[in-house]
Amino acid sequence: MSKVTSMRDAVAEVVHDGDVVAIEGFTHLICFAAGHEIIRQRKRDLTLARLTPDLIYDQMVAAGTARKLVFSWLGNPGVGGLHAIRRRVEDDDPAPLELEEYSHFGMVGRYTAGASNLPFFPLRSYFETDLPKANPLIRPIKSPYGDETVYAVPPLKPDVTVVHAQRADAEGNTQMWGLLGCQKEAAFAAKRVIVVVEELVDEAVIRADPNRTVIPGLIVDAVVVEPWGAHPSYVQGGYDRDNHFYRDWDAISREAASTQAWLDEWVYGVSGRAEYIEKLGPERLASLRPSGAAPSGSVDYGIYR
Amino acid sequence: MSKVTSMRDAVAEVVHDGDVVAIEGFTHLICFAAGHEIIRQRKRDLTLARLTPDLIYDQMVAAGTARKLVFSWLGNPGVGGLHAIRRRVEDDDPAPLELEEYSHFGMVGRYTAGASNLPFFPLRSYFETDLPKANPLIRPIKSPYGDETVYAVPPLKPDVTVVHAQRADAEGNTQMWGLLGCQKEAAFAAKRVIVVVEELVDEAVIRADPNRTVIPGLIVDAVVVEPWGAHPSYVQGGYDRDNHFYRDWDAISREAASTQAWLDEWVYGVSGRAEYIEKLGPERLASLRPSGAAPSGSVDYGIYR
Amino acid sequence: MSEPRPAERSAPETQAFTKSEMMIVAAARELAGQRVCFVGVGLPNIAVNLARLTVAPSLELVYESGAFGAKPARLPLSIGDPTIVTGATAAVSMFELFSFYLQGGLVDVGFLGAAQIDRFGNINSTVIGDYDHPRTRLPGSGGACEIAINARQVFVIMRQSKRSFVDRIDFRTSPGNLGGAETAARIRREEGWLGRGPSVVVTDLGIYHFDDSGEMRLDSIHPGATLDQVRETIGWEPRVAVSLAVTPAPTVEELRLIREQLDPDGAYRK
Amino acid sequence: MSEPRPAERSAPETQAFTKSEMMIVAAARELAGQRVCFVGVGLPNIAVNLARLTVAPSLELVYESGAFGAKPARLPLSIGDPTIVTGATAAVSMFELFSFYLQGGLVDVGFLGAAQIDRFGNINSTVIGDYDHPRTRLPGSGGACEIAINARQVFVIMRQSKRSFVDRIDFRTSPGNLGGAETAARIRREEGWLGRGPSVVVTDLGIYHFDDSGEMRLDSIHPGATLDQVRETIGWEPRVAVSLAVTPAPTVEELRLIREQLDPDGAYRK
Repeated sequence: MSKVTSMRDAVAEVVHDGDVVAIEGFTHLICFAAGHEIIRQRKRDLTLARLTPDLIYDQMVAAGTARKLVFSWLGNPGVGGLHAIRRRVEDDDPAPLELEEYSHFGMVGRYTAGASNLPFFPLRSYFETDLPKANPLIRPIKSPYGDETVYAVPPLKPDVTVVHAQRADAEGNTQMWGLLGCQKEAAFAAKRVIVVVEELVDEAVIRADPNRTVIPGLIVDAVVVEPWGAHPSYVQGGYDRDNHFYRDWDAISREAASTQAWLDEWVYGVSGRAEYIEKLGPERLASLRPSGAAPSGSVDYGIYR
Repeated sequence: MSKVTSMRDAVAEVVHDGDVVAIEGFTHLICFAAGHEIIRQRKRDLTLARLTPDLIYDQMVAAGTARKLVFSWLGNPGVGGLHAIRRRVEDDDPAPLELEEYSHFGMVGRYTAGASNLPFFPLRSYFETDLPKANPLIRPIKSPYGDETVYAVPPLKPDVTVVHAQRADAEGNTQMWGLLGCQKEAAFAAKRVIVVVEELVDEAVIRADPNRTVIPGLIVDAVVVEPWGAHPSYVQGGYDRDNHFYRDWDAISREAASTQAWLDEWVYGVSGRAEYIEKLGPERLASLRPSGAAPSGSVDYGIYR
Repeated sequence: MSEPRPAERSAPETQAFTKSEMMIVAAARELAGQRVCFVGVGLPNIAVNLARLTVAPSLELVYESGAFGAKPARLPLSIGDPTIVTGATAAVSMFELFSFYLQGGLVDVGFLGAAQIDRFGNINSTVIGDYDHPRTRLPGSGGACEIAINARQVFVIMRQSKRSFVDRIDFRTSPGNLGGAETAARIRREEGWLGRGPSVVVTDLGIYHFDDSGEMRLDSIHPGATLDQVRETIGWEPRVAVSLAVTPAPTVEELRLIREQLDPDGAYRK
Repeated sequence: MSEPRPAERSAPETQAFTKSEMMIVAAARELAGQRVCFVGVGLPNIAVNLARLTVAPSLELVYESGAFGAKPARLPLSIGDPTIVTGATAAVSMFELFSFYLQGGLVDVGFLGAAQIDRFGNINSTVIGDYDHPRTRLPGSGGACEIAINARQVFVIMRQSKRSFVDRIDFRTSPGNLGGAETAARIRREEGWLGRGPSVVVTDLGIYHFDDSGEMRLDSIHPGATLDQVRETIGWEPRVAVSLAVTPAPTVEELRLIREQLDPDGAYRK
């Protein structure tokens, strides 16, 4: 059964006001297209979960979609801070933003516990730090073997996880390569999953390489085909990270007014990703293409009758 | 630095009497070649860990290498019991064999805890069963969130893990496809790792598809090139499971004498895997080849300069 | 209630069939409407594959060995076999399979065999006799323990005998309805199990479901089987449905699939 | 101990260089002989890549984003970038990277930057001011908390200033030598940490190691820097090695690699 739909319909049907939403992807495969559609549909009171809120959550926070962030690293990697988020955290401008903070491994553990239906996930972190004081959900747990105590984090089960990937079939069987982040765990942990892909492929393409499958269609609610849907994030083998935009955002987002102007032009002012990409222009896109191919090579699974 | 060596040298240097040894692989990629070399070198007092002891541990137990099994399923899949092991367990014939028993997920959790340096691994199993009574190392653990209690298993850190795979480079960077079992976890959990491969490949082959790498050379001590080293187990894309042998073993192993005769002929009586394969004969080998190729296809990682 | 007469049991056009074939067919039919099934070694393997070819074409097969959405081109002897990977939707590590698929609650039916079962569907696949000095050492849990706890429901397929359908199992490997439905429901709730426990037991003589008390009840008897045979091969007085049905005999197509496609060597159907 | 004179500090044949270049070069050299290094965002990223091209050709780079054995063809702005995957030995999930590589004890050096550090190498990268009402909200831990605990040793690279080298950090994100070496050693042992804690801090003015008391000690001062500058940019009276060395100036080759290959846009070396 095909689950292919438009980004507009997917977001309208799958994302609800007040949801816990995770648009995951560690620098790679961050679905800006879904974030922008959530902004356009003026979703409200979302709790946004991500290891690295990155520009997409800065934009979603600036647009007023969120009341809370669950995260582990709040920055523009290699550039600086996230100014829209900082305005809300440091100055309550225009409203306070609730923060629930972990470390990277803590967030990974939370998704893993969520995906595994475990009541907690244990890890060797947080010892002798102020993090358990800042977040009382980080709790010590004693090993049943010997005296050792480690820390636990609670499961995170988003209402919606959005995953961007290189390809999926119409049922949502999804393959990705390059940095895998914790998309698998975040998807299995979620109640509902939207998969957004660069390319829709035949089921036979997926079944030709079952070890490459990261997310089974079984847990997918909607499949959206949205080429360049990760820009300014990137897609291994597809297009490069648009570092210029990451740097530009630092200036754009320093003032509320310029931030809103950018949202007006690039989010509210376009009907969807296709128009956004057209607006970026062919030269910008061309500059982001890899300089050559790096093929994985093929392996043989063999036919066994 | 090349770690390529012979099976004889790898086993002589890496496996010591009294070690905890895990030759992993869930039906797939079971390294019979390493097990046979351990028998030939008359290693003693081993604790053999595996989810499914399978024929290889039945043979190693029959040959007197082991004093203990750590396992979760003790059988010849689809055929019946493991008779050499049962003789020792049911009749202490010729000597008792210590058992430490979990479920599959418990064993997977044990390797995962070992690989992750965690003092325990939590799971939702064992409730209302007799397993925690049979094995007091399976212990309840209370969640620090709410009242829930789940069960814990302790880490398993083998002295040696042996992994069979389709290919590796000379440093031990190892790729496999098909059923992955828990080889990764068992290898990361181990103090020492032997990788046995069907094919030694150039580093460039590995680096062309980094997502296919299951075990990094970093944790590998020896690389052995041993085509057909998994027979009668199988290698996805390489050769089929020799189900005839699995059925034959049921008769061979029913008596101690016929078991020893088989060991004399097929293990002690050959110098190594090459001679074993020669003895099997080209017809047998040909009958195990896949009936055709099922290529995975290639994906593009892209060049980014 | 009268014994169903042999003449009523099988349509005249059906071929002769073995008890094992009837059992496999009956088990496969029970999977109609199910979505995701965890496949155990042995009889479950052939029953589930028959279901996929008949009543449940969209059934997704999960093998504990790590294959999801398998479309085996032949019936594998073991649940780990290259044919379950080639052409599958996904091949994953056992960590992922047990953590995310099974414990994560995605498996609708866990399909188990067993050495011993009691009236409440509690299962022993570990030992006959004392654990430390067993008369017979059986394979042990494998995944059966966590399947029984985490699969949404459990199907059991096994041949009846006084040694296997027993008043008291020697070792509880997989929990069923414990001492009865009420206790079991309370404990499942308190301990946060996802599974509702066993829902069907298919044997070589009939089909059992579980009544409100959590006890096995014979709802359908296979053609050729008698209630006497049923009673002679159960270690307790079995409950029998007031309106006991007769299992429809295997169809020509079901038998053809088993004999020609799934089990040409006759390993399962004898 | 006398101030090293500027004339002694750099060989006459070396080119002019910036303080950042000296810092990057000094940090890279400290990696000589190391095997596996966990690469953080920013300055660690360039220092580690320089080390790979100079003193530590067999250094394996681990990026928390999931790349192992990366051979980036360019210096990535972010620690997640397609160039760290193409041609890497392995690309794995973050679960695997943090569980098996880092927590499993395979990382020799965790390389961190920071907003604040105290004399014992405890690090703050979370907030300036009160946690609930921060004056400046910083990025937070990312992986820094678990890196400090699980990497065998920790290298820190950061510019000196009174705001960053402080008597008391506002928030402890990553534990260093806590209140001193003795306590830290006891706690690490009791709590089963794999890490031995911080071993080197490289700044724009010099190189610090940790003495027996667990406190930072200036062991080498960069050419052009003075002890006065060092004291003016530290919030405590810094310990200085009796035989204070002068850091050898960057070589022509080191500068060429930074300027032409690693940082052609000058993002790090200004």
